[in-house]
Amino acid sequence: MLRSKNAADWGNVSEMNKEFLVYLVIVCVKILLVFGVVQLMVISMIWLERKIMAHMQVRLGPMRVGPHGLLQPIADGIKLLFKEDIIPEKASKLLFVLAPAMAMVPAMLTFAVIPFGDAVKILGYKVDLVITDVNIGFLYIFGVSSLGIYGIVMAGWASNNKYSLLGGIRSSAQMISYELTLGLSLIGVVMMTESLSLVDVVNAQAKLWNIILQPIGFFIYFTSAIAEVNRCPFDLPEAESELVAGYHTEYSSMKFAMFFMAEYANMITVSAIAVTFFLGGWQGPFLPPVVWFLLKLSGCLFFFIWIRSTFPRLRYDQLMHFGWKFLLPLSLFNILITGLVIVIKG
Amino acid sequence: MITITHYLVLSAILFTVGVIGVLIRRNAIIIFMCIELMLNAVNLSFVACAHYLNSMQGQLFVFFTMTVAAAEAAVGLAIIVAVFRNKETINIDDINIMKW
Amino acid sequence: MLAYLFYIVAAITVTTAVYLIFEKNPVFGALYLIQTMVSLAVLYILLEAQFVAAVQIIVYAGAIMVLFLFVIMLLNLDIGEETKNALPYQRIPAILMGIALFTIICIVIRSKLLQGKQDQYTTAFVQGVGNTKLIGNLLFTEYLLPFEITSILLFVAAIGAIMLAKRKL
Amino acid sequence: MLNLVALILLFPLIGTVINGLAGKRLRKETVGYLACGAIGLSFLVSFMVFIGLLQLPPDERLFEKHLFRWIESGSFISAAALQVDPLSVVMILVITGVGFLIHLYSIGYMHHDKGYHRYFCYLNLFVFSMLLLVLSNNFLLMFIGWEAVGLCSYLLIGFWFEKKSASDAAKKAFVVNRVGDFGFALGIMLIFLTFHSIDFTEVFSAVSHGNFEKGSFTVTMITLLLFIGATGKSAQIPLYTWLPDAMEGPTPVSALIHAATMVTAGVYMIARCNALYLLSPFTMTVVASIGVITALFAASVGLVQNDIKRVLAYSTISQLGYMFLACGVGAFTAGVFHLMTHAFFKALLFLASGSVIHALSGEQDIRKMGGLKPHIPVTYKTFLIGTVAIAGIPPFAGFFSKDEILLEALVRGNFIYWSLGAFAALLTAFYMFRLLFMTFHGECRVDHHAMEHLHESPKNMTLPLVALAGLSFVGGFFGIPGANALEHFLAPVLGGHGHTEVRGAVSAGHHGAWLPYLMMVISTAIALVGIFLAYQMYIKKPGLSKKLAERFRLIHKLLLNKYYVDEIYDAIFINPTKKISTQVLWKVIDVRMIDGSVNGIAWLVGRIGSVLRHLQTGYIRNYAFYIVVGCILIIVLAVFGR
Repeated sequence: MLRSKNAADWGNVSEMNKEFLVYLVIVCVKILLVFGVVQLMVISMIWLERKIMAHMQVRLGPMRVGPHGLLQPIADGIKLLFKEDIIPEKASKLLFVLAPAMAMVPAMLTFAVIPFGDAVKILGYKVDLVITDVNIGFLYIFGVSSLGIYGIVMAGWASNNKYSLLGGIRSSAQMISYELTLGLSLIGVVMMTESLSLVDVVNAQAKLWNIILQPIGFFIYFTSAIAEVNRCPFDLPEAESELVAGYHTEYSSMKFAMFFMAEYANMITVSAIAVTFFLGGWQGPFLPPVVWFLLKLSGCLFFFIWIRSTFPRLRYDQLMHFGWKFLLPLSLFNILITGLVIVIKG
Repeated sequence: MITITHYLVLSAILFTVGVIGVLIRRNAIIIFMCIELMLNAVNLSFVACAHYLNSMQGQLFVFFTMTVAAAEAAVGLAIIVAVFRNKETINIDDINIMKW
Repeated sequence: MLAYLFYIVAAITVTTAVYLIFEKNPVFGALYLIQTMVSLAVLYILLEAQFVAAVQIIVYAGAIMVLFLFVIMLLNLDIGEETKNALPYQRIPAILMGIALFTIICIVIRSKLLQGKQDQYTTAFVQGVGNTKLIGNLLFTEYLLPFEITSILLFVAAIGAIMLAKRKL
Repeated sequence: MLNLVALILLFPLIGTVINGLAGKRLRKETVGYLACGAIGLSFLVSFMVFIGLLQLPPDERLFEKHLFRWIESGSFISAAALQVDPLSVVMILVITGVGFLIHLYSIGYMHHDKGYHRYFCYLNLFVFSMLLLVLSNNFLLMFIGWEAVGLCSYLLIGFWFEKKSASDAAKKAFVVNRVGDFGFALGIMLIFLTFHSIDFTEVFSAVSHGNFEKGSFTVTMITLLLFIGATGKSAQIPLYTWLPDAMEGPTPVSALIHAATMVTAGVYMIARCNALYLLSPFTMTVVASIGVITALFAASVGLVQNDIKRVLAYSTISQLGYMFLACGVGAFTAGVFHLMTHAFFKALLFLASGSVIHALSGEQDIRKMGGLKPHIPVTYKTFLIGTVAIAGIPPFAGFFSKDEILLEALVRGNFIYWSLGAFAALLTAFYMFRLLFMTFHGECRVDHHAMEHLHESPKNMTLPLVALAGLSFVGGFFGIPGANALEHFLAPVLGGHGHTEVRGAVSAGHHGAWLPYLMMVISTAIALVGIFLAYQMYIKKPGLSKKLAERFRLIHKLLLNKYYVDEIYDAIFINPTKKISTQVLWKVIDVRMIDGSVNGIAWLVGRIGSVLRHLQTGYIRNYAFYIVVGCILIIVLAVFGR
């Protein structure tokens, strides 16, 4: 499974030499680094979104805490942390507690295979700027993201609240539907790259970004991604006006905060995948690769916020029709065209 | 050292648990899940045999089994929904009109 | 170390499977089954079947089980109240039969009945080419016909599911 | 061109299928012309096949077309294959040619019938079956055609099934034919047992290689069994009784089936099997005797019948008797020759009588006819030609063929055959002219009601009459003594047993060359005597016949009641069978034993089921439990059971 280090070798304790220890340390550092950066981005995203939306709607947004409300997320966090943690009496306690974690973990796990920079040399060791390069990274992403749904479904059911349950059911149907198009939209890229490894995908885009070759794929991916992370205009599972916030109605305090963070983390995840598959990953001139990666990521995130503040929410049946009757055929068409072109080009 | 026997016995245990589940449970969905468990047990033995025999066919067969399982889940759950709609229950002991 | 991993994962698998059949609440049952499947995926990775493991997660844990949960929630069967037990006397014989079945299977496993032929796909060879690539190659050449037939099967199943579940077409 | 032979079969089949399936929705004209066209095309193809056959040297005139493998079971192999040789070509030409004319005639004759499409469907099917019969290259396929013509005959005799007499006649024909077919089927089985093949070529070549001594028991049995089949189909004693009754069918059917084609199947079959028959002198004697007795017997019955069609029916039986006489003495060519000429003039006579019946709005009793000559001139003229032909006046067709048969009977057989045959010829001439005179001459006895509608038939009915009259006139020249074209043509099949050799023997032998010419004169004289007698009795002194009838009341009554054969059959076969069936087979064996055992088993199954059904609880888990138990048992068997 692992390219740099064979999994089968783990069993042999006597071979656990210095090199392996170094490898372990490097991986741990990378994990901590990525985790920290993502958390930081989540916090800044909360502030940024409020600010950007406010300016788009010609208002100022948070201004009180810190300069231009810069410390607002921290204030929010402290507030949530100190709020009373309510667990409804008839709720299924274990699942109620487990659900936010279940929502958070898959979002973070996906980052394990996303390359955020070229290989660099640190202290004589060659370090890939990816936590681990799995040769089935593509499948890994989908395996993990398909588990992300359980957090929401469990939260919706465990709350023992009909609005929550409706939100959970809606989200399960919605996410199953859109996961299909999400996966199919990336198939075109995989067919062109002829590899399931994300590092290979990024390397293949050194000359030309895939968004040029796969515009339909990118469109489908981005649309499905918005639905997959339950963002506006596809935020039916948590529609405040009809479901009283959907699956997290009963949540408060830190658990609510975790759902909140999970949503933003998911947003960053899908943006990172979009950057990796369509926007050339860390590839770019002049600036260091990591910076390029972050820049593209920010651009994608801005796009998310932009869409949220401009589009109205869809009706549920419209959402389903759009997914099954428009996006799915379109993605199949895209695969067909890609395959034809590949065959013709030989 | 883990041999093929370990995997096969594990598979047998899972399969047997699935069988017992089918025999003693009354909730149609749980019975259905027990059937899925049995399929998974068989898959495990396929993959184990494939691994220890250096063959690829076991893995391919798992692929087909999964397809069948997916089809079965879709149709089976649709049937359960239809039954529930008619009888207001999915307790299979209440669904016993097919008899003398 | 791998042996320990196997034992731990196997224990989890069996435990969750047993929980599944004794769990009153179908939602918890489904969650136990998901755990069983994820553990099985780990076992597949131990058996060098990465692609199967990934598909196991994506298809079983990610799609089929979500469908189960979806139906459970749709029918709102959260309280696993089983009103009528028409066959109370079958419980003990069933468990005995299960044990008998297990014994028989173990005897078969130990017996000479199970004989296999070694094939060419050794671990080293598979890792050289890539597990996914090999499966893909076989699936689209040697096993193309069954593969296409499964696609028809899925198609038919989709139609059947819609026919059954829709009130009015 | 010979390859086209399958088409001959195909066209009538297509006609049958279309008319049978869609005839109800088609227009009447379409149905009629479709059926006619099918047979017409068939005739054209037959003619092409004939030409193709002529182009081959005489010794190689045998063509087999393999269609498909039909039955294979152990050593028994039967292919669906067709055979074209001079004999079958003559047959298909007669069948399709006469058949076409009769189809054409039927368009007019059946025009007002509501079962129009059904009629043409059956008619096409009949032609198909008959062609299959004569074209097949093995006994089994021939038997299929044999049975199929029987079926068509049943369907067509009972065409007006609302009439009880018609449906009874149909049943009678069917049952009587079954008796004959039974013998035929047994004959085929015996052939297979003896020769291990049912192909004509193989069987006959086995015979010609001399593997069987002359007069061997097996061959005698085979030929006798086959002959039983022939008596059934060709209406010979003792199985002739169905044919007079078959006149209940529409008249064109009588013309086609009961005069021109189907009834000749027996003659064809014996001619086809000549190699076998020649091996068994005993059978030959039987055939000749039955033939001549039938000829005389039927002719005598024909003397006093009053139904126009019945007279013709008995004359048919009588003429068939001549053919069998010819076959029986070994003059197969003469038999086939008479078959052909008979087809022409008998079809003509039937159609003409149909025209008469048509003109009189369905009247068939000749006592209610008379003096029709000026009203329906075409019919009269053609009927006259037919009558002259059958009576044996030169140069009409019947003269040559009948004369030939009588000559052969004398030369190859003995004086008794000849004298009986000659006497039958006398009777033939008499009753045919009696029919003619009573129908067309003398005073008019038609009731005025029918008289008002009296009219000549439409063109499409008279046209076939004229055509057949022409054929009846010229048909005899195919086999004219001296330049006998037909005989040369048939020689490869009917071989050295044909006529030529006899002629040679005659001219060289003790009888002298003058014999044939003397015989011609005698034949003509006999016919003329018959005609003269008829003229005396029915034109000059109309009361004479009544007086004669009263003088010989017993004989007259005997003849009028057809020698009470039907009544005798009733008493000997039918009534006992009915009694046994009712008293024993039905009330004891069927009701008590068969029904009883069936009901008993059903009761037993019901009882067992009512106990076992408690196993079916309706609980899925219960079933699953049984399945698991079964699985365990199977695995235990697989592991420990070896």
